[in-house]
Amino acid sequence: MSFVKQAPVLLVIIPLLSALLVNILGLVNRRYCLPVAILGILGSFAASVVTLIRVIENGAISYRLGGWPPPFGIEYVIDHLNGLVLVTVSFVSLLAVIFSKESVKQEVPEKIPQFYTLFILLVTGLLGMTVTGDAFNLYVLLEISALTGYALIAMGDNRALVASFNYVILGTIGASFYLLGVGHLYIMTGSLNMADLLTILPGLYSLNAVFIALLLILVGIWIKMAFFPLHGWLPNAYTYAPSAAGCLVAPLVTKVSVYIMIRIMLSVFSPLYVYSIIGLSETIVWMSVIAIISGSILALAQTDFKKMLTYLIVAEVGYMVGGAWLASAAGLTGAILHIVNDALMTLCLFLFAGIVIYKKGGHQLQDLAGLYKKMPVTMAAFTVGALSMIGVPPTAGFFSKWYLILGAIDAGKYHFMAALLVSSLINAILFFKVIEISYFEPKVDHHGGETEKVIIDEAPLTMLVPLIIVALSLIVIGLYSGDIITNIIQHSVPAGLL
Amino acid sequence: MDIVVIVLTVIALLFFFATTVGLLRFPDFYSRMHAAGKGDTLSSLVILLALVLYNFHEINLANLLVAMKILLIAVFIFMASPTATHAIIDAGYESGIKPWAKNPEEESP
Amino acid sequence: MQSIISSYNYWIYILLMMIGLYAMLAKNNLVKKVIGMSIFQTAIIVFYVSTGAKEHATIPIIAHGHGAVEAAVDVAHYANPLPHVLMLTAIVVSVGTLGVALAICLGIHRRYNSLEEDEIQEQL
Amino acid sequence: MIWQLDLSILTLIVICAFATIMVKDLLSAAIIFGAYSFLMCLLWTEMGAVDVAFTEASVGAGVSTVLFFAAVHQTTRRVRTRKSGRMLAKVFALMAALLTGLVLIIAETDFPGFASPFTPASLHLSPYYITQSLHDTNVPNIVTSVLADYRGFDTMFETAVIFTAGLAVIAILRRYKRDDRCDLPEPYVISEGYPDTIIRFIARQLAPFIQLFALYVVAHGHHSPGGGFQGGVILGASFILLAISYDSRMIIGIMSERLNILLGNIGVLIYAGIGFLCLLLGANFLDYSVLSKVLPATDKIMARSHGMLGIEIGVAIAVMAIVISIYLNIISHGKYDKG
Repeated sequence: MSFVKQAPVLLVIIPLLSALLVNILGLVNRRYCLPVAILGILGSFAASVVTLIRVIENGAISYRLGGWPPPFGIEYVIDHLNGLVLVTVSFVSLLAVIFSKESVKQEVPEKIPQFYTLFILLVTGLLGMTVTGDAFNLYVLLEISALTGYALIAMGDNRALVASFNYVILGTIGASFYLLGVGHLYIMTGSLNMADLLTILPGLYSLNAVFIALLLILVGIWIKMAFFPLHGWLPNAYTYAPSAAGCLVAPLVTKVSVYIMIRIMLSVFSPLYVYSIIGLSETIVWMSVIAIISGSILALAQTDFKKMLTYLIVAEVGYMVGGAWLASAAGLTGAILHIVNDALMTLCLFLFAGIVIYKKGGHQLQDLAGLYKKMPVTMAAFTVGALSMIGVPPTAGFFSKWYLILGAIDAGKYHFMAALLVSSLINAILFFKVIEISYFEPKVDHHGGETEKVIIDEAPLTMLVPLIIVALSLIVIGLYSGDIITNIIQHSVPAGLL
Repeated sequence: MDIVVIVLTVIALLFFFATTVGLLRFPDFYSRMHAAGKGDTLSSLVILLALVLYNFHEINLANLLVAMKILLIAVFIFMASPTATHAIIDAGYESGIKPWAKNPEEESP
Repeated sequence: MQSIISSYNYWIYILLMMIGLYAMLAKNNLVKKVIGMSIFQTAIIVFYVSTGAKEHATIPIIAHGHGAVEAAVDVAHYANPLPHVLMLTAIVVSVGTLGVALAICLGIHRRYNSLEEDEIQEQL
Repeated sequence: MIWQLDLSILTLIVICAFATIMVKDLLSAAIIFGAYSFLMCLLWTEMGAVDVAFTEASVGAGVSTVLFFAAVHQTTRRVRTRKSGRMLAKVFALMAALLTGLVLIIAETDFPGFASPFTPASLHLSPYYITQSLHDTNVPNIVTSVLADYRGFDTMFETAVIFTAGLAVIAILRRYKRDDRCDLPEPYVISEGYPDTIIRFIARQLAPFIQLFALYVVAHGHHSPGGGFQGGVILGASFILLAISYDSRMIIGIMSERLNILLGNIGVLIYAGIGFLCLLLGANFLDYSVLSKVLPATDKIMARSHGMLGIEIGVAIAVMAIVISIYLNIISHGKYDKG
């Protein structure tokens, strides 16, 4: 067995096995849980890095599960696009699992083994969804990540159960629509393999059933990624989830859904079909404009810091969906780059929120008051995240927004460009408000009222280090985004686009 | 042979019909369960017997095995179905449903 | 008549789907929503299994005499096994979702002592 | 395929679905839902999908109904008769349902006719499975061979889904110590059983037979409908039967919570482990043919057959443990009184 050759499957199997191991060891002693979890995700991270390097060197990899040839067996396909997403997913989950140590002890002390098992299973599900080349296999993994997501969110505080129930209902509708769409493709073509579908479908492009299959799949995935009119479940679910779970769920689930949308658009249907034949582009870009604007405005209206972040996610999803449907190479590049960047930015902000909750026990905006003096390092990292969210040049967020705007100009969709700019402006207002509260406002007597002199009071190292790493990586990715685009993303943008 | 099968099936269907009528028309919970429990068990047994015979238009080992399996099902139904009826009636009794006595009671299964 | 038969299964699955969707969105009671969810999922299973049915075909288990060597297998003689496999998975997934949904219902009932959505909303 | 039967069953199914949604009593709704599942099961047998029907009978009609009962038992039966609110939600839901229906009807007009042997679905992939299954894997039940071998990877995650669901239920419901917010008794501490000799006797007599049947279903899945899932669910159901007729404490005596979790883990671990073993032996993940290197006296084809049996056993163990665990968690939330 060679690690490199088997890496595509190992990156899913290692976390699965370690999830089982965590659960068994948890029966013996719950101290073993965290190290095994970290090891598992580390192994998966290593495997995905190895895979990405192999893809960059040799082009796309196909892995046959069970040794059966593709349309009959299940196939894993790794190309530049999902190689990048894989590395992002495993990197983010690695940081999130390290971060979770203290926060889990504080928030769900009794259920540590269950928490970590579900946590790693969620990572497994997300990685599996990303790596697979089979439409039905994707559904099974979608359900794994959904079920773990429901449970992780339901482990949160009081209102989490209701939020989680709504998520179950809507999530099931989403997954079922996806399954139904795949069923429509199956009845029309007889195949489930994405590459196979890509070759069969062109002959059927004129049929309504194929169009409706695409529509069903899109609606299903949009529910999962909380695209604007379908976002109802997200804010509450993510706000009331345990913060360690939020750090994993919030950055990844929506991004992986966006990835799946792009994958379905490019690798099951063709760019020709989605951009030219069906003529949905215009409508969807308008929808994403509405998503961006309303997400930003709703975020502005919140007094709860974490809820504000969740509405920002809704707006960011609008960026990516819109970018993917601009029908221009730059827009698609921006959308793909934004998957990576947004995962890291969201992680950064949610890690910060997690630290605030750990220290202060609340996630209202007032809880942030006076934090600059107490936690300078934390706040510095938060500032980087916020700047990236606004889109200030050296940080990663700037570059993906730049490409999205370029794409909007290329495609002549100026309303999308306007939406991006307005949203950046609102983000700027929003984050300066937050920074103002945490920098200038004196510690109001919400919490005991003592006005003790400022002591540096940082979070524990296991929480701080991931935050610093993610903040640094935002800057590093910003600096190297040119390389990422030419070496990786360029190859995943289909040649026919402008 | 076929005639026997048909006759048995018809008998079973008659019993099923009677059961259904009983379930719908009897006045209270207990007598309804009475009809359901007895009629259901008997008609299932008869129809299974019909299946066993139908299976035997050609006698060989495989058919014999199938017949054995069907008979086993019959045995289990014979054990399980009355017990289930008993359990339901008992539960009804415990939750205080009064038997029917000329003036109709409100029943809740 | 022929046209009815050839699409009846599909019409019914659509109808079931609509019933399930309506129940999930409109019902006030949480357990009713969960039942709607189950109906919704079974509707999809009906759809898939219908794609696998074939006229004059039997169950997808190849007739095998004990020890005898079979002749070539006639494809038209067996129903399409692939949708069956997919739907086995879907059934198992749906029972998993059902378990989790009911568990959340119980948790909600424990905390708010109600299963009615509006009553819970009032308490929030 | 008997179309008369098809039509009548489908009509009954729709009636059941309506009734389930409309009825005011949750327990009745659960019972009608059970009937709905059984009709589904008939429908699938009629369409030739025996494995699906078997699974639906054990999972849908059996376990789901029991879970509904347990949940309703722990909460409340009555659906409150509504005040005239929620009009907006209703109208919205109706619109959504009608829209979905309309879209799907449009798609339906393009479908190839029902039960035609010449649909793309029946011509593209399935002929390969039908003709090659016996030759490739020596398993006559094509559904088993596709499930456990050609698409074995799906099935592994399917087991993982069940495992996840079990864990999720534990994570949501399990309480380890007394919580002041709730005045219900701790889970797994259950009031007195239900003293009825007849039921107990019959249940005790039937349970071993049910378990024997379950093992048969697991072991014979290569040749007849059935396999790991169905067998596992039936095994679990036999324990649930005992739990209902005696009380849950007895089952916890046999299957403690730790053992249950452990078994669930081991089941999935057997599956993933067999796959991993294939990796270690130098083949791709879940490529059972390579197992012939370690199994005595098997060629590559028989190795596939044995590999499938191995994973079916793993699935059965996992499913059994998880079904019991979900049931116990749901039922043990309040006072346990009667079946």
